[in-house]
Amino acid sequence: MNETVLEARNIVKRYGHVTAVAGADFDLRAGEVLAVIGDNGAGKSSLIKVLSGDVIPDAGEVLLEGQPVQFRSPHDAQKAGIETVYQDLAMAPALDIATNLFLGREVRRKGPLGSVLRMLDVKEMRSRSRKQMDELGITTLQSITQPVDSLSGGQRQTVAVARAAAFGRKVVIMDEPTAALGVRESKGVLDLIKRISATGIPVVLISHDIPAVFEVADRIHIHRLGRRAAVVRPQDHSMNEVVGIMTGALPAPTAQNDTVSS
Amino acid sequence: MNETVLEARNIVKRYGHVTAVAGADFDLRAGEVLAVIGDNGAGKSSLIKVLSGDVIPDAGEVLLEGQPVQFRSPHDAQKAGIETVYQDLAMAPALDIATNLFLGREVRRKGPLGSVLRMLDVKEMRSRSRKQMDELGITTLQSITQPVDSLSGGQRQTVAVARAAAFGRKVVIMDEPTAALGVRESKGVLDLIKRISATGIPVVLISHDIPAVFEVADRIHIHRLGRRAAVVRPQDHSMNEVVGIMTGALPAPTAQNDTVSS
Amino acid sequence: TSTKSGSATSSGGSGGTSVKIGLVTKTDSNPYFVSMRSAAQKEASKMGAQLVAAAGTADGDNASQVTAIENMMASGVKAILVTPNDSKAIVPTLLAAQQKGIFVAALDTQTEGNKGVDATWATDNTKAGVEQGAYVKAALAGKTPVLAMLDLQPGVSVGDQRHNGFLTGLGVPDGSKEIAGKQDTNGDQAKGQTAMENLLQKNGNINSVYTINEPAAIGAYTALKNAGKANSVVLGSIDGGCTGVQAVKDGKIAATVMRFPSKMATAGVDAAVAFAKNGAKPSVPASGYIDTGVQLITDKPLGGLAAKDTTWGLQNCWGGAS
Amino acid sequence: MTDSLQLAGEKAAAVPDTSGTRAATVADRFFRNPVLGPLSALILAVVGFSIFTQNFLSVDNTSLILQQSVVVGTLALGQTVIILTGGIDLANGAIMVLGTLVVAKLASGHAGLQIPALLIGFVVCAALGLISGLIVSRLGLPPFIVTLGLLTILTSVSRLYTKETVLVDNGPLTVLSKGGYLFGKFQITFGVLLVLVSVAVLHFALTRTAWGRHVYAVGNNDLAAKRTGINVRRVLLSVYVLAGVLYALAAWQAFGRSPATSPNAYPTANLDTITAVVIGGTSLFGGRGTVLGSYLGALIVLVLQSGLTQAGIDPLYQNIVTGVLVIAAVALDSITRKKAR
Amino acid sequence: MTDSLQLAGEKAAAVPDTSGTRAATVADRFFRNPVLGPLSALILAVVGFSIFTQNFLSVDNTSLILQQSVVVGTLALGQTVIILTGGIDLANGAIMVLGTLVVAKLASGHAGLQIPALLIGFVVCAALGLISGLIVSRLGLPPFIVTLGLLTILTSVSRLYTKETVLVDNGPLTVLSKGGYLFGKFQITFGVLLVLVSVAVLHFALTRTAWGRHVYAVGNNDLAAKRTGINVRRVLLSVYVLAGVLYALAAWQAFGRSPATSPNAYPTANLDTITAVVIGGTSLFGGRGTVLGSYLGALIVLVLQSGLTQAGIDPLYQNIVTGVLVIAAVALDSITRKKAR
Ligand SMILES: Nc1ncnc2c1ncn2[C@@H]1O[C@H](COP(=O)(O)OP(=O)(O)OP(=O)(O)O)[C@@H](O)[C@H]1O
Ligand SMILES: Nc1ncnc2c1ncn2[C@@H]1O[C@H](COP(=O)(O)OP(=O)(O)OP(=O)(O)O)[C@@H](O)[C@H]1O
Ligand SMILES: [Mg+2]
Ligand SMILES: [Mg+2]
Repeated sequence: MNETVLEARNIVKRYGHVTAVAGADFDLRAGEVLAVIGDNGAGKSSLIKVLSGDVIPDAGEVLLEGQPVQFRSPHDAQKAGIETVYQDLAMAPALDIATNLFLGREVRRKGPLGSVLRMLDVKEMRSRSRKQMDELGITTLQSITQPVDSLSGGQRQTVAVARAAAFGRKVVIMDEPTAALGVRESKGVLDLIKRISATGIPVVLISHDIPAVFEVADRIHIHRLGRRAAVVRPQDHSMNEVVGIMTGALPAPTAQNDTVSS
Repeated sequence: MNETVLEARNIVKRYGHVTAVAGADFDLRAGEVLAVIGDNGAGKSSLIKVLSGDVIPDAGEVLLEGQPVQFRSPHDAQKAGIETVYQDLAMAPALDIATNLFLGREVRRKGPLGSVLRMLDVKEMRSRSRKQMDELGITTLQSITQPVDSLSGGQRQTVAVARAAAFGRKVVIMDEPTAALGVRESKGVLDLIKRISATGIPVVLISHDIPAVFEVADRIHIHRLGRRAAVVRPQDHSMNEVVGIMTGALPAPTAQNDTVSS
Repeated sequence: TSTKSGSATSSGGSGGTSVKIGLVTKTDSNPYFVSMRSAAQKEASKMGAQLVAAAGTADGDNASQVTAIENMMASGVKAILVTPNDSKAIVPTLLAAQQKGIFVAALDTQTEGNKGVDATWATDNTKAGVEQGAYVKAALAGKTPVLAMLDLQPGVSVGDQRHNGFLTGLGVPDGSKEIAGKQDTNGDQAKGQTAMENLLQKNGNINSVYTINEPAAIGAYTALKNAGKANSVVLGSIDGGCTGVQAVKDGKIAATVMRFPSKMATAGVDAAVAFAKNGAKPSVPASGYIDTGVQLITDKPLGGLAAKDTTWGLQNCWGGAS
Repeated sequence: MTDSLQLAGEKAAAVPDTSGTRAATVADRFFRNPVLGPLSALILAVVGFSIFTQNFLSVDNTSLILQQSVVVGTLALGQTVIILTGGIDLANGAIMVLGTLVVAKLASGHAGLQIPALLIGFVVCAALGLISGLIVSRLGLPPFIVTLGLLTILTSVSRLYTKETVLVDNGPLTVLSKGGYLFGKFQITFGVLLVLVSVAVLHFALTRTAWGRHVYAVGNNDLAAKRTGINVRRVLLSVYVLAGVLYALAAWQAFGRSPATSPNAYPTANLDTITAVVIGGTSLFGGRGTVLGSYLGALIVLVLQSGLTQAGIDPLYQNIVTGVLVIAAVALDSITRKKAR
Repeated sequence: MTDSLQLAGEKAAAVPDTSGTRAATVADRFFRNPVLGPLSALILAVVGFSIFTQNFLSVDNTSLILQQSVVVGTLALGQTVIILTGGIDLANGAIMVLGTLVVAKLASGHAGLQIPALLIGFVVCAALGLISGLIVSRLGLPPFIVTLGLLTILTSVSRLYTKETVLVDNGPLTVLSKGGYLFGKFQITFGVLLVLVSVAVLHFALTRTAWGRHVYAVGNNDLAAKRTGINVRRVLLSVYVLAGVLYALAAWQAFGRSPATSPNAYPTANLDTITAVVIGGTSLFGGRGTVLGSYLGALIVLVLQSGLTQAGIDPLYQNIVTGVLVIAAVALDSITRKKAR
């Protein structure tokens, strides 16, 4: 299973005089877990915001299953089946967990209440949210009706992850999904990622946690100064090498199998 | 150097029916690095918010150098020399890096311009900010005048850390300061923490990064279900034991030297 | 005030060939002033003059009219007609205009002591109030009045003059117990209705109502009708707008006192043009102003009060037609 | 993420904890209910006036106040939905008034025309809502200026469209003034029923449908809303159009109150409705509030008016008291909120 | 963290990049300057009217418009500072008017009393600012309601204090109407100088002092401000008191415009100033904006008035045009902002 699902060529994104992405390439293959790593400010989030339609690039093209696509808003990307966990979690602070988890995909009541009055099945959404949070190892949650801005950092992040996991159809992108998570909770998310990719849906994982990356990633996209410096396989390189490439201490390996150096 | 600098007894904090802190104790000794670890939602942030005056506890007392203190606002705590990095970084999104870094402690111009017109020395503040960001290993920062909400996650976190480090006099509290940081940048912060404690200022480090904790911590405060489950020394325990205690898989060690079990 | 300095020296370079006349009304969208403007507009074009119109923001607000007058002087008008929002405060500005050799006339409302103007065409609002009061008194036919007063808003001269005039006409002093209650309506229909409803709740025996203008009266009528008191209560008003007169015709309002904005406008424009042509100024009677008069309108004339019927009223009313 | 809430000068109202004991939860529900503040303010006012004036609490007076609430109450609903998205509408009164004028003019003549005229009125108001909605959502201009501009424009347009007061004959247009008696005594008009139903329906739509949650989400954090895939523009548009429809409803209600309308009618509707909304506990920063609260807010103001009139206080002093009491009402609200945490 | 900005319906205006090339930076500075929008709107309006009317751009007219700007311009400064903290002031006109009345009454009689009277006026206005400041900062009530209440109260108080119009004699109180000529031709009054100085001073205080940054921080995210150790309450208080002082200044300016004052003066000052502030590019959600922009906003409105009057358009049509142009002005602003990114 090696066909490319999501691809980006030569993406450029500038903010005023700040160049966040400087001609970056990207490709993601069916069913794989692709880790994206890089220094702070390397341009990882900016790149995936382009892929998820949150940011419109100044140059470059995005291809979904070989077809060029123009996402004008996250809405477009979602319709195309791309689900994203943003680094600064996109949440409505005053609304509760269930509402945020199902925002944009609310569950309606069965029967006329739902179809005619378009009434929501709050019970259902709450119990499902509760289940998903438990699955992700959040044991400390005392009330499923808390507004998300009253959640602990990790709990809030888990809500965002659960949302993406629940609704991704073609691609799931996670921007540092375990940053605020504890040991057990992180493991929960990593397992989730494996489960998702096992179902054939590829996952893009942005992370600074190199050991975790080596644990789950099939390939590692090393991002540096707004570009893709290299793509490597965990089994071909040691963590130190990878970190070296990432920080620029080591040169990017060229001509290596499926590595694209820029 | 074993005298206690900051101490808390039996802190309780409820939000409606959610009990965030359930009778937690805490003590911090001069010049030490005290790590606070615990599951997501264990109550770590709530506890330190009490210590930093951001939250007023429903019960319990806080003692600074033996003297009971009532912080009614972070302002009070800061006057007492306690500097905090909050988990959801406290920043004015539209203001630039330098402004945020020096917010509340702006630098005035030399001479009458400063003393009479109370004019700010913007140049000075900018160059100092730039220096501090560099020191913390943020190499990707392209413009020091960016509003912080345009910074990358890691860059923003670094601003917050730099602020606390620069102004802490008695105690520095950091709530997951490396969560969004890359490998190199995290190292920068850990070194900073060591430097600070070396100057005799104790540091409280909340973190989910157990290896890092074992690297820098003199003692580890293990928080569980709103309480302090145990305080251990890294050299007495393995990481797995500590994680075991934290998650409740292992019982909290009792009667052990300076461990307070609740 | 200098007459000979004449229009030649008027400020800001004269605008075009035809004479430029400025009209500053109290507010822009009040029908009374809309019809005054259109009357002035008609007359001006008839006399081959150019009318520049502007308005203040609200009754009582001087600053907006000062600005308007300044802008007109800047645009080089030869004459300014103004309906003062603040009879006293506007005077210095008008004097300044006269200094520049501009002909100034007040319409509808006198300036204090008729200062700062070359002539005034106005209604005696007190007199208007008196006539309404007198009619209500007659209509009560000896019954002691239980009076509800729907006022304009505190501290606006027109409102106070009509209010006091009415009480004089009715023959009860302010603050006496015959007055069941007062409310401010800002001359607004909905507020008039709410006020009337609340007053009726306060005192069910109300048998006479003073209203500052016809919208307030129509609001009051609705309240009375809903309370089933439309016929048992005497409702008087002031203005002479066409809907007001129609309301009298329909028996909703017992009587109203008509004023004549278009008369004022026409006369004012004529005088302004005359002055621009040959510096002539109208002769002002001892009273200090030319009274364009008020006219009691009712279909049930009472107590020998000089009244005209609504047919006449509808021919001479303002607002609707213009 | 917390700043919008903080900006609104209020902490995130915590929410009942379903994991708590049943009783506790009920108590919570009660204390955390956002309507508690305005409700208690209203009750306090009513009690106060019933003590200090005769027949304030008479059935007549009560039903009267309800009747007085129909127009501003309905307008306030539209205002609330817009404010919930972080917007504001200064043109609501102007839109309604133009609506009444269009309807009255078209219907003048014979009653058969009234219903078509009314329908056209709804179209006009909805269209005007659509216009501000388009400018706000597409060009992203501040609603304050957009609606202020619309206000100035419409005031003149109405005046140019018709010079003077217009009357409508009895018929479908005035049917809302009719009604029946509850318990033989308590008069209730169709208008009152309609406004209560409107409140209920809107409350349902905002709290029990996806659309409602999206409205709150957009007001809460529209970037987040956009990122969760909500079509923010569409939501905004729907809100302004809905508001327009509600203003048309208010126009109909206005005929129920009085068959006469004029271009100068309801000059202070915008301020009155915003006041009601804020007294009702809705944040002007969007994202938090209830339509029920807004309606209670409208009632509070009317109760003060009626009560102070009956107390026979001079209008000048009435204003002073009103000012104080309005502030007090909101203070009460913020106190109950504090209690809730 | 981004939602308050997003709510304000505008993205965080990126800021010049000092690391860029010199030229580039200058260009940036220019394009990212928040005043660019209102400024170009103003210039466009002036150019437009100079083309379509005779003697609009005459020196007389220009200096006249500057004179007309002094009162609303000064009030708008106070309004801006309050709005920057996320507040709003509906009572500014009322405070100023009460100020003028107090001063005029006390000074009536002989000119020697004028200066003491003026000082007392400053105290009164500052005290009123203090009151709303205390209620807003201590009780945390929404500024909209607090100042609305204050407005209703003060309007009545003024009317109880004096029924009719009061005049002041020439003297220190009216000195702002005096002035000299630039280049022999261009008349400039002390009032105009004073308002320009006020703008400059306030601009300095907001952009170059710690206090100014704290004002922005509080408006931006008051929780964060609190956590960085800023005394949010004190900042809020200082802002409302400062606003009060500015309103007193406006009262003095008012005497420079006209020696007469009355309880009914400046009824729409609050709306006028908010309009100026918003046209000036300040966000009603706080945290972003400039006083310079607000003053330009005030000028824009006056230019429209003056120009349209001189064009000899009937007031009703004037309103329509004004409405359209005001929206256009703000649209221009948001376009230049977009350009800037
Ligand atoms: N809206 C913006 N305006 C200006 N500069 C921006 C904006 N967004 C991002 N940047 C800049 O672009 C660069 C890349 O940012 P980005 O968030 O993509 O980095 P990142 O790789 O995700 O870093 P991190 O690992 O810390 O999240 C940074 O230097 C950042 O300051
Ligand atoms: N304002 C609040 N309202 C209601 N519940 C709250 C509030 N703040 C915190 N809580 C709850 O208190 C508990 C402790 O939260 P806290 O943020 O202290 O956890 P934490 O140990 O910091 O977790 P993390 O490691 O994820 O940051 C959580 O269950 C959280 O949901
Ligand atoms: Mg990132
Ligand atoms: Mg935490």
